[in-house]
Amino acid sequence: MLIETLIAVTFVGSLVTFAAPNRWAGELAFGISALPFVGGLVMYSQFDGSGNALMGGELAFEQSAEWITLGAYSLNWHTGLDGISMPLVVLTTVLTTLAIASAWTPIDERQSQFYGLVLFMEAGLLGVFAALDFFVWFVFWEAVLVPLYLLIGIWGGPRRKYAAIKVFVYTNVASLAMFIGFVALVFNLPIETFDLPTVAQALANDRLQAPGWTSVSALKTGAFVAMFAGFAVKVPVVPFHTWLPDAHVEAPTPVSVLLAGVLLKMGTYALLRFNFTMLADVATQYAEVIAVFAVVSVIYGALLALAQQDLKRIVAYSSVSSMGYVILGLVAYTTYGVGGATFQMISHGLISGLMFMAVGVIYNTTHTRMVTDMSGLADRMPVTVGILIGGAFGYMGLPLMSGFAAEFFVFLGAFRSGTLSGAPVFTAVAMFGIVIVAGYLLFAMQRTLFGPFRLDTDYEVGPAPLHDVAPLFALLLLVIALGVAPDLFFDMIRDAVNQMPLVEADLGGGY
Amino acid sequence: MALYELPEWAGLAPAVILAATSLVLLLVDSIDPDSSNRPALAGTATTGALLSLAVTGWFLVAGVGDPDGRGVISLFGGQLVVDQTSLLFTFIFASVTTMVTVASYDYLRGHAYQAEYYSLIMLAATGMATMASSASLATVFVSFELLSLSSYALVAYLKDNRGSVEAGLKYFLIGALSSAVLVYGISLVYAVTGSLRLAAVAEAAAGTELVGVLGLGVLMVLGGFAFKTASVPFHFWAPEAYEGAPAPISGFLSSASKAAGFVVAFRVFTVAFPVEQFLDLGVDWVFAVQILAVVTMTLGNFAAATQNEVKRMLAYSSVGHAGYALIGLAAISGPNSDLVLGAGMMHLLVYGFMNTGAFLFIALAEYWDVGRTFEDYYGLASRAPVASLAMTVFMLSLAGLPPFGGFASKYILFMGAVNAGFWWLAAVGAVNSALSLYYYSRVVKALWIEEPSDDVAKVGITEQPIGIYAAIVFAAVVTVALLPAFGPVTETAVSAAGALLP
Amino acid sequence: MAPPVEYYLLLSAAVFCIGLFGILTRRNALMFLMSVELMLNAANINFIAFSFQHGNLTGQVFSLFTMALAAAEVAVGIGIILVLYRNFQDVDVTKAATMRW
Amino acid sequence: MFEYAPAVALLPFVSFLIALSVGSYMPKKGAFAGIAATGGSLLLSVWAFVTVSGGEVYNEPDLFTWVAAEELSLSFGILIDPLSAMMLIIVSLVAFLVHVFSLGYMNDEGETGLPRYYAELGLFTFSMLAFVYASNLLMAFMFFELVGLCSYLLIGFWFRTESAASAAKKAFLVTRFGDYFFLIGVIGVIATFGTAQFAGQESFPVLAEHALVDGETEAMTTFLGLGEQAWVTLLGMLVLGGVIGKSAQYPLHTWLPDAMEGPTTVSALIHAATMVAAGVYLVARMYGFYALSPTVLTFIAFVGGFTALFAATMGVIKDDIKRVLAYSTISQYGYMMLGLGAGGFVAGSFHLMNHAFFKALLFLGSGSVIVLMHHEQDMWEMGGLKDKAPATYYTFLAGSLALAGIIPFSGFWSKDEILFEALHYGLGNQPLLLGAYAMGLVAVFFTGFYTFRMVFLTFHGDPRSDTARDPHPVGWSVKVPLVVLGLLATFIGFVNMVPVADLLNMDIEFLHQWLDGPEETVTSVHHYEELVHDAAGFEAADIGPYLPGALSLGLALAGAGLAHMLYNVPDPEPHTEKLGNIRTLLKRNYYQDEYQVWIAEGLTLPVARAANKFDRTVVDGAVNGISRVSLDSGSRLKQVQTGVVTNYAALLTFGLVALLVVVGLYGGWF
Repeated sequence: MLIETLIAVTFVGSLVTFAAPNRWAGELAFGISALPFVGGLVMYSQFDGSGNALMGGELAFEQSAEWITLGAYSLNWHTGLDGISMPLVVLTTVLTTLAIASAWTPIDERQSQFYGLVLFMEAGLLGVFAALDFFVWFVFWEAVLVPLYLLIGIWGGPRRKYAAIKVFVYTNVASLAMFIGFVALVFNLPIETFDLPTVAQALANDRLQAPGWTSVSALKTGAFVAMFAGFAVKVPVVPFHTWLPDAHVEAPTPVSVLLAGVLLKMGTYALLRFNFTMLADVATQYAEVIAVFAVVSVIYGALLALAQQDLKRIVAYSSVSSMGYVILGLVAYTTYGVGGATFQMISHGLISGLMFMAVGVIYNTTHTRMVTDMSGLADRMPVTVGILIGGAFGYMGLPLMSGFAAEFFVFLGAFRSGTLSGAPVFTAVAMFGIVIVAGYLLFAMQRTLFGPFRLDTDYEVGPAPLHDVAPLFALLLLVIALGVAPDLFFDMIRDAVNQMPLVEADLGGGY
Repeated sequence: MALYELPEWAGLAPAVILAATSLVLLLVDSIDPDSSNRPALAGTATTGALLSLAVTGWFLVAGVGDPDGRGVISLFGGQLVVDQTSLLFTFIFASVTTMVTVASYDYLRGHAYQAEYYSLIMLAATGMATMASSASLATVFVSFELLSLSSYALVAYLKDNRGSVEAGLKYFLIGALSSAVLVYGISLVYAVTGSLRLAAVAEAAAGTELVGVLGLGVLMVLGGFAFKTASVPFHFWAPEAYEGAPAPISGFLSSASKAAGFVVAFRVFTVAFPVEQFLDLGVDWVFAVQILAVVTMTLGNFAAATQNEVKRMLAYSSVGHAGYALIGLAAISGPNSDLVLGAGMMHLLVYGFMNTGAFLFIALAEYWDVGRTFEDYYGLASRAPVASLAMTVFMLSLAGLPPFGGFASKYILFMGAVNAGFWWLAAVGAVNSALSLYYYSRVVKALWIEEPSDDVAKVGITEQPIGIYAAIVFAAVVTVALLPAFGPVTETAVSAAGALLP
Repeated sequence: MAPPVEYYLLLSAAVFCIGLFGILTRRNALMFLMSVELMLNAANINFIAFSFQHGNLTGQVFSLFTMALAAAEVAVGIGIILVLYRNFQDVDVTKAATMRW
Repeated sequence: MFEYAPAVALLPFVSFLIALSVGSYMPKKGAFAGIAATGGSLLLSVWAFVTVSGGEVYNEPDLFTWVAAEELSLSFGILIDPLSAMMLIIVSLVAFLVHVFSLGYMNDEGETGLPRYYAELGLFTFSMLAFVYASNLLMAFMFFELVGLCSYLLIGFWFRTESAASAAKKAFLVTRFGDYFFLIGVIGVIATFGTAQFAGQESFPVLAEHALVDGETEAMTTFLGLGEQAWVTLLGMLVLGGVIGKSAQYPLHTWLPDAMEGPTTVSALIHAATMVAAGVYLVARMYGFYALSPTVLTFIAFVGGFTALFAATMGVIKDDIKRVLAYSTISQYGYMMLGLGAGGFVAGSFHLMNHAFFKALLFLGSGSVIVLMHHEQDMWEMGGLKDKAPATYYTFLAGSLALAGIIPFSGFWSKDEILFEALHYGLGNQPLLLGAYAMGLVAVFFTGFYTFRMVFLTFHGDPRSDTARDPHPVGWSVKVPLVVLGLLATFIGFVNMVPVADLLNMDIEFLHQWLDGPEETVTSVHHYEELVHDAAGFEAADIGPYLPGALSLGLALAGAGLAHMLYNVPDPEPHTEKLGNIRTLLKRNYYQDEYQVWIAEGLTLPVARAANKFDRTVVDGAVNGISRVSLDSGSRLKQVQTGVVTNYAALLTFGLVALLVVVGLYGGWF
């Protein structure tokens, strides 16, 4: 029941905030978002699940109820958490709360609407990670789009309308493709429900029957492609990524934080749940192709980031790169690979959130994000810059920060993958990303933060207010905590991952 | 509420109530021709509509027409039947009528001949109700004409408004042509089968050698219905009629009248022209419907994408939605087609609310005369937040986004298509719905995102018309509530569809 | 001995096509209306003929309905044409083309 | 006592936290916290040293479990054996002295941001110490990276100057490039052996040894269809990437001279004991693994020898005192690599120790000179400081003699041993090593030359500037460290005097015995020598140590003599133009920076820009194109709605007829 309470509280809270006056909407929203935040921590502490939600593991906080009967089929409300979704729920609540705090400075008009939409989005995100029935899940999946569109469209930058409509339509097309693919799959299973665990297990037991017009393998492949394409847009995987930089650059800082921090994880989470759990055999069959997608995302994304002058664009493209690691880890089908991919979702959520917030804080004071417009900021805002440097090194995968843990797990798992032929080569190529990322982040930092102070926009630059810096600091601490003790999450993740089909728990080898 | 005490013909109560209301209004009109006692007239009409709505709801709950419940009622030698399909659609008609009459209370301020207006609406509603339960081509045609004639008049109601008149003319001319096509088709069907009762037609058609004539007739009948449902190529009247007509009437026609066309189509084509039988004969009307569906949704959505006037955009989008609903009939040749047919019905139900609501918002805009184009709507949200919120709900629901009823109905429709093996129909629908998202979001953008230009901002919103507001808010609430409460709808619709199918 | 029924079909088809031709070619609203009447009557021919053929009265009854409705249609039509004339000073149906695309 | 072992590293970490949080409120801005912490670590290290010499070797592989996966758990542990015990002392001692020196060097200059300085210094020491006694390769890599971070921060300490910022970036980036291979190596090792332990029977060198020597190939899994030997060689090469990066070996040495942008104290720390030493130390740490692959060993030796010569030649013409030292560092680490690569584990470690002391001494000395000269670093502005700052002079001289390798100073013994190792294996069955030896030998000459060129230009002759005539005095906090280090630089070499031992036939190779450990383990010298002999198959030729020793000493003296001739005059000339084109070549450092900068900015950046253009135009263009096309087709399509009702009728009829025809043909009516 805890999940339902969380979602309900957030949803009602969003309505309340929507009605609240602009003056203290921010504080109100912060207070409201603290509830799911605490709730998330409580759930984390009480988490007693084990195994994979889709493969018949023990679910935590499971809840199910009748909703719609559709002829023979029944669409039910079914929620529950396992080791994969639990961390993501925590991530969502944490980031939303911090994002709201970070919004106090930049959002100076129509606050109540803004915070209401943010909370609405949080409710949707929680639902996405908690839902275990396809239709319910899909409701939340699509519900996230609406607030995103408005948040970018209303409070965004100069090209916000273009960016908003782009992300809106692009991702919606993707969802439609995915929907048809998945539904086609389910209707050829001898089951009369869209309950994800049931579907996954039916698929795992090869109970798929081919319709007249095609074969089982063709159907599986077709569905896999449709779903992969659908989720690839959300992740985003090159070449479906072009909406991301536009959206990020135009979106206001808090929205960028949530977009990079959580919304992208929807895509990877869905990939993990649908493509890589339900259709593991297809995924392994085309492992090399997928790995190529992953590697291209990593290197190409990093190269693009290298060419940018806008700090936000840099971080945006680097997200593409980081998501490539996730795909690589997933396709490895080893505990460390898939678990590392999941851990990377969390880690990247925190770090990219940190980066976007830091850039936002700088923007609030300098009113520019162009690398060329400023230098020597470290002289004027030492604390912010210090944290920003910390985040940047986290992004570069500095040990004892979560980024390193995640990337290391992914690389280790991928290197040892038994299903991906030539895995070491793929891994080595992908790993070169860590050099490029160091390259563009160091270049950007050198130009903006160091050197003699210079600012082309004439604004008075001083230290940032506390409520801007505090969230950054909190995130930095989280990043370090997860880097020092990844088992805070990685333990439950491994437990859930090990039950996935075709995942090699042991690293094999002659010992 | 023991129903068996009532005579069988009481099953027609909804239609009868509507008819009676219209007669009462006519009476008022004849007594006091230039009565402009708006509360009384609107009140009467609304009462009638609400009453029939209540009765319909009661019947639905009580299980009238449910084969497993109180059973299907067949009246007048099988000319009329009362089953779940008829009741479900009567429910749509009654609720749309209610919203329209309530909204018209404000909209008609300062217009003459209001009694006629309301009685015409009630007559049209009566026609729809009878269409929903007509089980013979004769009753189909008569009720069809009853609806058509009154709606011609309604569209042209604003006599001094060129747009309204032009709309009426076009609607009438195309309508006359289409009804001629329809009746000629009926005559051909009669020629082959020698019967007009749907069931009998199906029997008699078996093993006829006049396949060509029969096929000709079937397709012409299809054409007649395509006119009512505003499906390509019989849709040409729709954009103009919806644009020119008074906004409440546009809503009324685009939701209720369209649904009426569909219910007739569903019943006639499932009962009188059963798929398998006619396939064996070589009359593949499903193929024709598939063509219509694809062409209709594509043309509707693509034409809507680049409109400048919100009302006309809605008109085209309504054509597009006709295409979606046609999927219900187009995928009928597949396995468990009750699902997809029922999905079509569900979509029409949800559409009845969200689309009427959208047009009523247009009515509100016309009432304030803020203008018709997207530019005129810029920044309206800051001046009329509630109405804008409702409009946003309608737009997103029409686009098929959660948490609104339109999401459920649209995706269940696609689901049904895939389930019936017509994944390509669903794919075409998907492409279109993605496009529709673009133009629906233009409205949301105009309302919430865009900054109003000065001359737009000047248009003062002086008063808040209570009637229109009530109708809009009601529609919005229902649109939202329909997602969580979709269970009953699906059950009724699917079992209704199951009952229709042989 | 009545002529074979196919002839009636052909006749009605011919009438129907004449009506259709009229609709496609005439611009005068009244002519338009008459052409529609022709098409309706084409249907009536079928009904009468095949009612005779099938030996039941359904068709004849139906043709009565058709005539009645045709009359009603004309009534409404004339009304609309009147307001058309009032607004456009013409009964040319192609004149009323302010709304398009 | 080993339960206190973690404290060795953690004390500086605590000082880091203190300096960071409350440093600005403390006297001397947190310096004392750092001094106390490093002093504590020093004491603990000594204690550890004593304990180890008492016969205990501490190998706790799992002090803190990082990931507790049942199939493969990763954890932090501590390994204190003779090697790491020795290194702990070196690091903590140098760090301690640097902290003390900083009191005079940084605090007295009214420097801002001192808390940051001391915090970073503490973090630096912490990372290095943790790296030194890391018990497995993964942990080693982690702190290796942290060391890199600290060097970045400290080199960029004066971030307000463009050059410092760019030097910091360069240092991190270049070493990152090496670490890229290192990380692949780490992952490869874990994936291959299922463990990354350095020592113990389950450690990866031992497993590899089983696989290669004893043929128990199931002890490891190879990839990409490579054989065991090849795979081990490949792994060794990959790990070596990190070493070459950190220890500034060719071709990744370019970052180190720029790193002079940092405060001189930092340079001392980086060059002597921490960052740069880390690379070579890593090779020594996993020597049991490298000893299995002759290919890698020879490669190491060659890179080392080449770098030694290469860097020494560049040091010859530098005018900035710190830069001369920088190139000398590169060259000296080349020697260590040469020694390790040539199978001289003891020689390499020996030189590592000696160098730590005399290079720290030289840098602190130069720091003192810079204080004297009011932060003037150009040697042509100095001269004649000998009498004005005797303490600095004599200590600096001791360091120089050690660096140049003049008997009996420490540098001589280790360098000589290294060259000897290379030679006698070279004459044995490894002719390739002879090449490395030759380069090393030539480098000795240059070393002697540039060292004494530096000494003479700085301290001898007449003052060549006002500041040189009237230098700024230096305090006790500067002198004390110099003296300590001076003594060490002078005498530490006596712990392993191979020729003397051979001459007197006495068993006085203390370092050798020390590193051999109390009892035979997988990390003791004896074991390594066996491996070098059996696994790598190095055969030693039987030659005496005297001739080679005399040869290298002679060359060193020759170099020193030349320097004396040219520069030990009242008013020396640059003399460099005599070199002609070579001079520009050397001034440009053989164009190494140019081509690396070109790779970064001339190659990668354009590629990135091209990719960006491609992305905006083609990839994104496709997306926008689709939307544009559909909208255009929409606006075309709606043209059928002409507004003329007769057209509608016509289209309607046409449509119906078309439908009839299609369906009719489809259904076969006609």
